Amino acid sequence: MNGLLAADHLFDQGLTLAVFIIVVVKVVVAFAVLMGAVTLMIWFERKAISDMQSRIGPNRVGPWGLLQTLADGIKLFFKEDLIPAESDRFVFKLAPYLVVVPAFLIFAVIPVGGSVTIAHHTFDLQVADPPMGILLVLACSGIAVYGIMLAGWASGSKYPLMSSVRASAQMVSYEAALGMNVVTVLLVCNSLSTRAIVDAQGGSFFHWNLITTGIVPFFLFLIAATAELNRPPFDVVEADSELVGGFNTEYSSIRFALFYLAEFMNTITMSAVMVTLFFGGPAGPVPNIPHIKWIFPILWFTGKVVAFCYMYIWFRAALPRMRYDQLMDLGWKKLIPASLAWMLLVAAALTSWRWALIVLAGVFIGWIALTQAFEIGADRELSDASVLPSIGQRPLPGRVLRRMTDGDAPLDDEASDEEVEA
Amino acid sequence: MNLLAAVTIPDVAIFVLSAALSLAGAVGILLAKNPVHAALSLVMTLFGIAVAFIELQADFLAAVQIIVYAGAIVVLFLFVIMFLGVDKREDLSVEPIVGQRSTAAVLVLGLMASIIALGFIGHFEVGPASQTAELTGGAGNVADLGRAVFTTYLFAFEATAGLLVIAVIGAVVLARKPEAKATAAVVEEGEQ
Amino acid sequence: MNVLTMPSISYSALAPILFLLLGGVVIMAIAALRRRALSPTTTTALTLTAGIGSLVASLIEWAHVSTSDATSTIAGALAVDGFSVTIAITVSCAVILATLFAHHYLERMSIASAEYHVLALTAASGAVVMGAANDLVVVFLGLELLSIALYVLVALNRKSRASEEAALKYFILGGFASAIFVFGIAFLYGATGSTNLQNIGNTLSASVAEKPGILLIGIALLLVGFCFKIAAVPFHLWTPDVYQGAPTPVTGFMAAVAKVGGFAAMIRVLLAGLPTARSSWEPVLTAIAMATLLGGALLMVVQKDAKRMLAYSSINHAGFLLLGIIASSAAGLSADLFYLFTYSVATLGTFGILTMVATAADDDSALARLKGLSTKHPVLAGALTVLILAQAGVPLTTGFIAKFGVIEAAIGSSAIPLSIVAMVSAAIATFAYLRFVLNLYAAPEGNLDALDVEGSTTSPTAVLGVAIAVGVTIVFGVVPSLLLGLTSTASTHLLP
Amino acid sequence: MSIPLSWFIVLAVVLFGIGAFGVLIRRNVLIMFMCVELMLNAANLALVGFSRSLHDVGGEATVFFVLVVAAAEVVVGLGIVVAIFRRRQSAIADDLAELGG
Amino acid sequence: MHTFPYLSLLVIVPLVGAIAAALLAKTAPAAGRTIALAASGVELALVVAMIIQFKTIGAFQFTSQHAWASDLSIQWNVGVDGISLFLVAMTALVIPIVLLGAQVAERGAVFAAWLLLLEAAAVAAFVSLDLMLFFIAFEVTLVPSYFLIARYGHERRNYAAVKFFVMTFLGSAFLLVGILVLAFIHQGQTGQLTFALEELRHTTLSDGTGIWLSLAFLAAFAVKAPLFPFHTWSPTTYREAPAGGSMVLSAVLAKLGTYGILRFNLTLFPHASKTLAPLVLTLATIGILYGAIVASAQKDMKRLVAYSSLAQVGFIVLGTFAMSQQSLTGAVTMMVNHGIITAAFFMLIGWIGQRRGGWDTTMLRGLQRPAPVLAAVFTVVMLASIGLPGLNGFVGEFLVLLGTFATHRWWGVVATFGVLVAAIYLLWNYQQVFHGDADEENEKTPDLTIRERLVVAPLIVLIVVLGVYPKFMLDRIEPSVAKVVSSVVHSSPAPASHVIIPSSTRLGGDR
Repeated sequence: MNGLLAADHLFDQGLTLAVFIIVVVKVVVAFAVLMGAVTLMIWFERKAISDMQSRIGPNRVGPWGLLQTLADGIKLFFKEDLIPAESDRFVFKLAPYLVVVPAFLIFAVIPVGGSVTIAHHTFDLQVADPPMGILLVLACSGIAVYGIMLAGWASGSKYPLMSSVRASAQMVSYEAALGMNVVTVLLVCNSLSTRAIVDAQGGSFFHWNLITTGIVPFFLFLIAATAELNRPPFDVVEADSELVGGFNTEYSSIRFALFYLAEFMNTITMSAVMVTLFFGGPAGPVPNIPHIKWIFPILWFTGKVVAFCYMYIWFRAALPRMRYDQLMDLGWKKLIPASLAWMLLVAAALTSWRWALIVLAGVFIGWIALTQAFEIGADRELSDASVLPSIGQRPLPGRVLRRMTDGDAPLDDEASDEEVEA
Repeated sequence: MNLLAAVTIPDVAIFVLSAALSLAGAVGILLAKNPVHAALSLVMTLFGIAVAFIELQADFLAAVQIIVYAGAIVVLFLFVIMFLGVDKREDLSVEPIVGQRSTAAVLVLGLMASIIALGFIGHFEVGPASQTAELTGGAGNVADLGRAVFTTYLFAFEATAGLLVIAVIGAVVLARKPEAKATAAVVEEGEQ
Repeated sequence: MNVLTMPSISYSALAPILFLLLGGVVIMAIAALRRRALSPTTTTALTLTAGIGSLVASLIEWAHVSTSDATSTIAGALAVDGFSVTIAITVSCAVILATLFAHHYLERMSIASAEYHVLALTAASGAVVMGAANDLVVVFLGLELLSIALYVLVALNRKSRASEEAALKYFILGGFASAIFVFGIAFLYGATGSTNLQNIGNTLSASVAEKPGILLIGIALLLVGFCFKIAAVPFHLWTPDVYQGAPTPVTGFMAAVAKVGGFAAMIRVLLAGLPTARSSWEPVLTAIAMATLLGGALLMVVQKDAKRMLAYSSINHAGFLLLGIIASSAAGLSADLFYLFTYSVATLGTFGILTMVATAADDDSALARLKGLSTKHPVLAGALTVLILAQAGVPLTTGFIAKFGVIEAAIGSSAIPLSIVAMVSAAIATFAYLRFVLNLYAAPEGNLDALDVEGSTTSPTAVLGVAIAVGVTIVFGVVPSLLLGLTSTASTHLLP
Repeated sequence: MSIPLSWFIVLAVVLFGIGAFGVLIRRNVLIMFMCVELMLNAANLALVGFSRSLHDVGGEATVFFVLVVAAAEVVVGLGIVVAIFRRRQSAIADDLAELGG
Repeated sequence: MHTFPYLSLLVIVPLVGAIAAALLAKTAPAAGRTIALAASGVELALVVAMIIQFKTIGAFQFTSQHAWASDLSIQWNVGVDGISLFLVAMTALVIPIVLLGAQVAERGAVFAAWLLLLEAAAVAAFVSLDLMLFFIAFEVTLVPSYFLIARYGHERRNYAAVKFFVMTFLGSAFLLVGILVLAFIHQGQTGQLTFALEELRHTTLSDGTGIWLSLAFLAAFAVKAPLFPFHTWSPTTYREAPAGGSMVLSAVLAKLGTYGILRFNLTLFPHASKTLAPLVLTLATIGILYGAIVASAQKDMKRLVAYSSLAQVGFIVLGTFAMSQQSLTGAVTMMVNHGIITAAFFMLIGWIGQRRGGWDTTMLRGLQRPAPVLAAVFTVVMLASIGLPGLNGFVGEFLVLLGTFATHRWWGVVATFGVLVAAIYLLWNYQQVFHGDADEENEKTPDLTIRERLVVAPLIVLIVVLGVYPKFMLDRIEPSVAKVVSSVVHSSPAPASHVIIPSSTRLGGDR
């Protein structure tokens, strides 16, 4: 308990009224800014994609259609709230909140600027700086999956359930890669606190973790993060052409709005996390102008986040959706080994060059071996169909499945005898 | 013995929160008819325990608890439940073996009572402090923990490698489809 | 920044574990990197190499430790003494024998042999770790290495539903036991401030708490955890089902290796870590031992299934092995080590022969099936007779020396009522064993061809295995001094 | 530490007891399995509590290993469950009556 | 000393024979049987040679001592004295006779192998001077006996085998514990763990410990002998076992029990034995009377002999616990003679059974006319069993009663009634079976064949010779018995008042 508070120098003089107000204000501001940012993000995405597709996009409500999101929100708010008869009502209602809350929570540990002094209280421009900051990010992204899974399951409907299964598998798979790249960053920064991570990248562009970790982890992290977000090209969870919209098919009204909100909020927070981990957070040249000096880090931070948000929009417009099996292959066969290898390399390089060479050799051998093994595995898989049938063939819970087996073509005895002999 | 001597109100509040969360979750698992609800209750317990860890200044473990347990293990449970479609409601009103529940209750209550009683009789007297390595509070304990894992518990750490190898192989072996002949037999039985 | 000083590592002491684990990894790697599936012959050969390597490494290590004092390595995590090496030898031998018996079985059941061997080797390494573990955490990890691999091994016969069900049952109860065990570790740690057995022992002998509440809880929970693993009554309920459902060679492997590992850890924890608390665990253990001895023997008598009967027999043996622990003397320890080795060999041989005569799907192990074995395969029937009689404790087999040794030790420690119970249970059990044997010579019922599936009874490896098992059982039964010398030296390291 | 150790231990024991009770009375394999996890968590809580009151890192390190073991156990356990229930559609332990015992 | 390892060979020869017979059982059963017979013949020859070389002194002879399982302190430590010599001889005699006269039709080679194994174990038990070795041999006898009964017996053989096995095994459980406790007490006193009889004799035991240990030993031996009331297995077992099995069980195995009492209880716990003597004597006397009375009510000849054996064993135990020179000598003599007689009995009943398909007295009548030789032989055996002077049964019984009268008069008086009842029921039985008018079935009973006559001849000869000239045996038995008696007499602490050691008893040369 005390350990938590001791880390932040805001509490150096104890918990006074001023401190309390500052904390409350920080929370409220962060919340408001995030909500505002989300409406803007939604507008931005629609506008940008329209642009890329040579359309105009929203342009009626407000200047440049800026208030379109608000209008949509109000409309959704007044729509009828439907709950399917087959649903698990409690979980059905719970799920949207499980999605939104972690999205907010992550933002709490993101340093959006430097430190500010108001009324003799110096505090950081971030809601909180717990010593385990970055682990909180991982924890929240781990929790976020619950909302999606449970939403799909609780709907009591076929396609949402498939979406749930996909979501759980996907997010667990990519979380490992995500975590390992975070560890790479931690190896370089020597701290789990987000503030300390940002501070460690303070010097110049070459101190950014993007460079100090050797660029690769950033790209690995980017891919993994995109998958965690269920953003295109990894949006198999809500693939509307396959799953009619996925986990939120049965949702309407305000609950649907919450999912929608959370998705974009996650995009923003994940961008912010990437900025924090690899791009120095608020770091950047700060012109020495008194009184408004504190604003430049915020601008730097915002600019970087917007750039990432734009990149996500760009992905969406430009990249085709991956097939589910390709997605899992990418996660398990490429991302995880690569993340692990790079993590080991960085660790070894930090120790001594001898170790670096040894690990490099090891990584090389491992890479060759794994490639070979995967190739052979793929061949075998095709030859004897020795893996589970794909998800689409699964029976659904309820009536149907009592009578069904795997959904594999039942073999008659003669055929199977031949197979055994062969 | 004055139990409440040094207890501050925020500490008690956090403890009560943690206990309430974890106990509610535990009871939830016990009573849930549906495995998905049980899994959710388990998550609640995990959170409660994570809160307790924070109160005990084991922040790192609290985070790991959430990441590994809630973020991976319970998700895996849910995955399996949904994947297999085994979220059938269990009828809890019928006792499969007569007297099973009361016997189990007596056993478990006896166990709990005797453990707690023994603990209080011995005043929860613990052994000599800091034998392995001293534990500092807060952020520092990650370093302590890391050092312990790579020195005192180095062998144990290496052994976990073996454990994970087995887990992977085991999962692959078990997920593999049974021989064609066996599948056919099951289909026949299913149709009867 | 602080620099970590890595603990010193004795690789010669680690060698048996490394051989087994790396053997598994190598097999897995080769299997993954070859385009065609590995032939069972190759994997068997590799496993045998790993097993023999481990055996040789243990024997070399024996030459070191037998002449020096007990030490520990890797920051006190592993003990290097005669006891740990003897356990390593026992487990290595068990691996070799089990591999010989599994070879033909895997082939005819078309079970992926690489996976079987990898899992078996890892499980075995877990048992070796348990024997050497000098830290409760290491004991726990060794236990889990062993158990988790066994869960999968039990489920390996995908042709049989029983196999999977047995795995599930084993898993749930195993997990339950592990949880109890960890809870016990927590309390023992709380009471003594360390997970290291050496430290625990020192702490306890330095000062005796007036009201050792937490310590008692810890000991009790650890005992329950161990009793689950070694299948002591009343924590034995999983045993018959799992023994029956598991693929027969796996049952043999489990009966031998899991028992060795469980007892090794139990002995180490109780006699190295908690000797000063003997007064608190001894009465409980005595009661458990009595229940185990009688329960195992009585339930054995009513079984109609060979594997179930042998499951209860293993429970009965667990009771005898507990005698050696309760004796808490060098003689008891030596007897237990002898018992573990000879029991492993005998039970592996027994299940090996049952494997050879198993049905095509390995799903029927009724005793009645074995009627007429003497007509169809007289030599096998003879070998089985010897092995079963050894388990019964008939003189001139290892079983007699083993049982005699533990009873002698128990009486040496004045556990006379327990010894009488042990003898009575031996009498009851012997009846069941004799019935088993008689069954082999009874007039056959039905078709005897089912007793040989695809030449399983003439498989050279299995025949070699039977020869070794019977040979060891008789040779050490007639000339036990060869082995007793080793075990008594080993025991003095742990209990000087 | 301001909260007495005994509070945590009692909480751990109660959680452990509920978990054990669940394993004993529930018939759904997955829920039994969750109860085992609950027991492990109770053990972890006790370990951390002792660790803190002993000012010793051993307990927390043990928790770390218990977490790894739990993960490995879950993987294999769920593997077994999947293997079984691909053959039949029930997760109720009493439906598994192949073995006479 | 004798350098020739008679005793080791006595164990090894039948063992090798057994293995050979078992190996040949499948391929060449006839050869297996021949080899088994040859082995038993060699054994007999060895025994005869040994008897010739035996010196009439009390000490153990032909001793041989080798470390075996030294870590467990078990030694190969064997030797014979006058007490065990004739038991070994009797064993060596009975086995070839069984092989010749009571061979089973099917799987004969295996039967022979089991018999030889039994012989090896029994001989090892008789000659072992190491308690643990004795125990091992004692236990080993169970396995072949079990198989002899369970695989070759009559209708309820499994039940009988199990009952026999479990009861005797339970008894020996106490024996093992007793041996170990004794050894550890001895270790506590001398610092050396040993099971050697000569060493353990010198253990100092308190009254209570001695009695408990003595009871533990007695438990095993009483079941094996069998002594009333531990005899319940014996009628069933003797009834269900094949003829050969019954012969060996009653002639040889039962003697392990009585021998054990004499050799171990008396030697190791002389003082406790004195304390327990009234109890055991009472049991023995009840056994004599009970056996005799129940025997007279039997319609089944095998059960009749079983109960008569119970009575005989009662005499042996009576003699043993009467603890006088004569009574002990008589007991040893009786062990040998009863072995010979009962073996002959069971063999004859077996032959009758072969001829008539049963041995129930109700269906047999007037066999004397169609089978005069059989009747004659039966008469001799029966008279020997009654204890007719001039036949061997008389010598032992007389000595026992004589000795008992001297020390424990009233038990002797009661036991004498047993002799009378035995005479009545045996004669009555004989009269029922052999006299009277044979019906058509019985009329056709064939007489003994030449082969059968030859087989039974040695027994008959011995019955007569040992009855007429018992001195040869008594001379060799007495010095050894004297040793035992003297150790009992000199046992400290001072005998309690109710144990009477009469000065008239002829004691060893110590005085």
